[in-house]
Amino acid sequence: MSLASTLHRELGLTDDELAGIRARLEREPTFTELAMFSVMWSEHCSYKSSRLHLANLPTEGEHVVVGPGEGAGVVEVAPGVKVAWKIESHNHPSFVEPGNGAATGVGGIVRDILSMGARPIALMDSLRFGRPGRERTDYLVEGVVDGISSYGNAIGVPTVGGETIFDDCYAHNPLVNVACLGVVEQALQHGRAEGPGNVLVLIGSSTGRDGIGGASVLASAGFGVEAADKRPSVQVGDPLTEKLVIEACLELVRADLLAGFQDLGAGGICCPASEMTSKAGTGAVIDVDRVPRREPGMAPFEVMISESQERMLAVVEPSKLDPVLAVCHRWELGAEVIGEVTATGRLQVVSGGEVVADIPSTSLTDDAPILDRPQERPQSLDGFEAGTALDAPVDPAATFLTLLSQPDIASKRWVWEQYDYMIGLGTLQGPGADAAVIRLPDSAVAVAITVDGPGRFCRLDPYEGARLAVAEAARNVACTGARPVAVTNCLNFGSPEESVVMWQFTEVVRGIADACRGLGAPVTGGNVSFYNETEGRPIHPTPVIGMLGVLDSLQAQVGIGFRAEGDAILLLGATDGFDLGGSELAAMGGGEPSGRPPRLDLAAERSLHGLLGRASTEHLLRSAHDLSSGGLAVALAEAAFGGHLGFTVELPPGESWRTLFSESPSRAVVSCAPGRVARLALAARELGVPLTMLGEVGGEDLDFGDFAVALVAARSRWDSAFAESLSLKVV
Amino acid sequence: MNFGAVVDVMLKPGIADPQGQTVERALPALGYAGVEGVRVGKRIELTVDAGTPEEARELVAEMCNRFLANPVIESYNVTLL
Amino acid sequence: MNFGAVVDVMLKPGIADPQGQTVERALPALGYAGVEGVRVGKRIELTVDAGTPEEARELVAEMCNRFLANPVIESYNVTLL
Amino acid sequence: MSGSVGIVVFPGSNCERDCRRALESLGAHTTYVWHQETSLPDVDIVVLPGGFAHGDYLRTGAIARFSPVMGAVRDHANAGGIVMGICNGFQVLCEAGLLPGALRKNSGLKFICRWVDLRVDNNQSPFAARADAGQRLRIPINHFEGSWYCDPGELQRIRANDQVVLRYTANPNGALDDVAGVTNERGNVFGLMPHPERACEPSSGSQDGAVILGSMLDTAPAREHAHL
Ligand SMILES: Nc1ncnc2c1ncn2[C@@H]1O[C@H](COP(=O)(O)OP(=O)(O)O)[C@@H](O)[C@H]1O
Ligand SMILES: [Mg+2]
Repeated sequence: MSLASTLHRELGLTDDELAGIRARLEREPTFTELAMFSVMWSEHCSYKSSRLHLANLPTEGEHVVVGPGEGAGVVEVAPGVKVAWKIESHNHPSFVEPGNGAATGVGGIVRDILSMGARPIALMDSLRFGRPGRERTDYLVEGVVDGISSYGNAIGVPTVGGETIFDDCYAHNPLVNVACLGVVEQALQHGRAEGPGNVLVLIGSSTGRDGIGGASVLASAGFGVEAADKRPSVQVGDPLTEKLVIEACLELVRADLLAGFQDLGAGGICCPASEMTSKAGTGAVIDVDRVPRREPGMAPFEVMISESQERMLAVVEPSKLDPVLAVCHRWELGAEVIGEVTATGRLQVVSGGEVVADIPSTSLTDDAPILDRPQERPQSLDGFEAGTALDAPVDPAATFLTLLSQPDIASKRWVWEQYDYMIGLGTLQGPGADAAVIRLPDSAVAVAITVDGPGRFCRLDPYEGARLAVAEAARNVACTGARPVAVTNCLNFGSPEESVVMWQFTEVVRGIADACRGLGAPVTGGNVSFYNETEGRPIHPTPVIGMLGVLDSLQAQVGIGFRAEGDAILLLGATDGFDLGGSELAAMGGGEPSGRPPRLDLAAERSLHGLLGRASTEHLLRSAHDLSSGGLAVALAEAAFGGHLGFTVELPPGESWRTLFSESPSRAVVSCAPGRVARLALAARELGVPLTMLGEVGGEDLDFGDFAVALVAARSRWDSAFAESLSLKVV
Repeated sequence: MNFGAVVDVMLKPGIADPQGQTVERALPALGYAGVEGVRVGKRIELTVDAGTPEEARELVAEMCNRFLANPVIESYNVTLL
Repeated sequence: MNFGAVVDVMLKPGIADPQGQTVERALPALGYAGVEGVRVGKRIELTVDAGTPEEARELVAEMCNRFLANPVIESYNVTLL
Repeated sequence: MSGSVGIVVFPGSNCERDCRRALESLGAHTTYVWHQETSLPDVDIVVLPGGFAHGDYLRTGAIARFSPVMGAVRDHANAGGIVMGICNGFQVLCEAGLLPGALRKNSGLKFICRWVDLRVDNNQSPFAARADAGQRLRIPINHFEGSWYCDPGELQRIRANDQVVLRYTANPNGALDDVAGVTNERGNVFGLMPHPERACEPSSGSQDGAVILGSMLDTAPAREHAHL
């Protein structure tokens, strides 16, 4: 028996895949080759279970410069001004070692942005944990936030927003998704190895064993609570080197010294080497002995697939090699020629003068398996159609205050105060806003970004939940006065080998496609994270939508907080008092989510965005805040907290608690100077957006008519509840 | 009885230690040649109340496993004073 | 000749050590009574090239004075292995 | 033009761009000075910006203070030249012995990015001359190791000599005597944990940072700059 026939399974390859490898090589694979196939054909790198379905996403639009398939999507947000926008998951590493897992997650997405020739200028983190208050969960929360803080702050990229959601389905499988925005400084870069004779330069950290089979293998299988055993794959972040990599590489781009450029992440050197050559139809020879190591005795396969952090691979014309090395050395960074582009179409790995791997480049990338895995709608969903039976709260004031202190709703100041959200001087709206508003460096152009993923809705109805996710993200952007233009998405699911999970996945993709088409915001990139489960229990299907919007002028910008006493408060959009399935009010009772999620009317959503856009351009709005978790009650409270101003509202007659807590989509609460209400109402009528006068800004209370609570008391509950729910931090 | 204890927590061999590496790289510029293998870890001093030295040691080891060290990337060593 | 050395750097007595205090305060809730005087510092391991143990010790002590510890707030201790 | 400022850049500095933007908006001319330089260009003022010089590994500022440029910074200071260290720059200046004391971890053991209120306790200092005595300034902080400390005897001398220019009105990090910004004995070297460069534009909510940076620029002789 050959070596391979006993090994491939340990490396995560199936018997069929081994047969495919033999067919492509027309011989038995060497050990190094087998390792290279195992990372490149892993679920994480190859998207083998998802590719077929992702093809249904809309990817084209007037603003899109680069769609999915490159390091990051690129969007033209103003004439000649291009931004890169992308999200990635680092879920499994963050469970194994929260601080370094989250930190290296930040590092990874930042290098994706950098690979496009863009300067990273903003980060957002989308986090999910089990309910707080237990030692293990709180340890994860502290560690993940600390990891993002220590890495993001040190590399000088502000973390301008995010979301932090708690549900016990994530207790043993937290989600750490990080999005990054970058601005193309000079010229867009491409991950292509053109031009035989050009050299391959590895820039950044030395290579160790720390990342062998790290992200790719960790993210491509479920694991038990004993995940600590996966230790060899733990990577330690080095933000100093990352910062130097950013500055050196941007200088290389400015000086037009690069012919091709890609980051190293999952799959190590193997990944950019095979992707860049297969995209260009070229090949490469890599001499692994020339790769700087930090550990002795590493085998060629280890060097090829190690996922050591803070490295980039550049393709450089020989005449430009000296200047490239000089720039890197001035930034006190390692930079080493490790190989050369060839015309063979093969990726050849050499060590000690011997060829240890010789593989057609495309067989590692384009030829990776594509699976059409079985799907099955779970019958358990049938029961959810019925709707949610909720009783009227006995004491609505108490219910309201309890709602404000729920971990999902309470202020996340404890989280975002650990992040530098200001560096770069571009953060016009940071954490606490519906979407962050970022002014591009030395420019009058501003964009709005947000990440949203209502997992509970997706659990109840993945298609509808995904549509709601896109709509909520777009609405958050629209509330700042921006036009939603492009989506990046991170799809977090259980095992694709489960037919129910695969059904959830395809439903979610269908929902995203549908909503993105309907709202005119194409998908420019994303990431799929499968195998999010522990001991066979999958997480809620959790698509996280990263929405990018464009502001037509800095003056059109609107914030969430009330601004002046006496302003009118209005509700835009229609409320269905029975939209309580999967709501925060329903979840407050505990137990599994039930009921059906709200139904989204894309036309109504679009009209709302149109109205918000027009009203902000015409300066009709003093504030705008979308309605999401906790409905109108929470939105009004947050607008009051944001502006340190109370309010008095009168709700329509009937079951006012339903109006207060319903989570119908496509709504926003706005405030408006009294003299402008008529113009707003006219615009609303023209665009067909229902508008309801609610009341007035002012006073020291949150006065809902039926009940009132003091602003100060409610605010302090909301502000401190989250930190109080965590048990004490230890070291 | 009170026992003084010292816990040394270091990154496991094979786990990258950017801090140690950076210090090592900085040393020649400060005029120190020939310094190698720099690793930076934690030292924790404490006093525990226990019946016997064995019990004290066990108690501290348990605390290390639970929260003074992160067993995924760190190893620890307990010394009784 | 190569000498292994360990440098322990601790906050000076009298300087508040919030890290130690936090650990100490958290311990009872985690089920550890009777733990006191927790202090958290740094442990630095390195190898130096020197002619004699005395020289090695001196070299490391000098590095501590100049670089590895900050005399305003920290004290250090060198052990040759 | 109101002065020429050299902004020292260490590997891992990250506020140099923001400092340049703020200082230039106040009329200064700025030049970056890489830490490997052994001399300063022709500048009136030296600023050490915030960031994580050398990753803040080992201890904040511990490695940076040995950078070649620090010799020139020391000479500039010894000659009476104006030097300001912001956040990480403050930490570097303390490590280098150009400012008294040391910066410890925040008492809450968390990184803090937050707007804070400061009180100007010495408006005779060249770094706060534009302020009224006791004026409140609103400027953000952004640090993990910002809890200033020095030994009690030294604190007495510092107080007697009026070296504390800025104090927190609500101490966010456990700093001794609420110190947010302190000068050397001569008064020409200043370090502060808050980031004045983040509070200079109308869109940032407060422009109080310009009081500090503007005061500093006022010390420079008016001069015409050739455009570089
Ligand atoms: N992990 C986090 N990092 C940074 N900011 C966060 C994080 N979690 C929540 N926030 C901020 O807190 C605010 C409220 O979050 P959320 O309730 O999720 O908003 P929304 O319902 O509008 O999506 C937002 O401004 C968000 O950016
Ligand atoms: Mg919102």
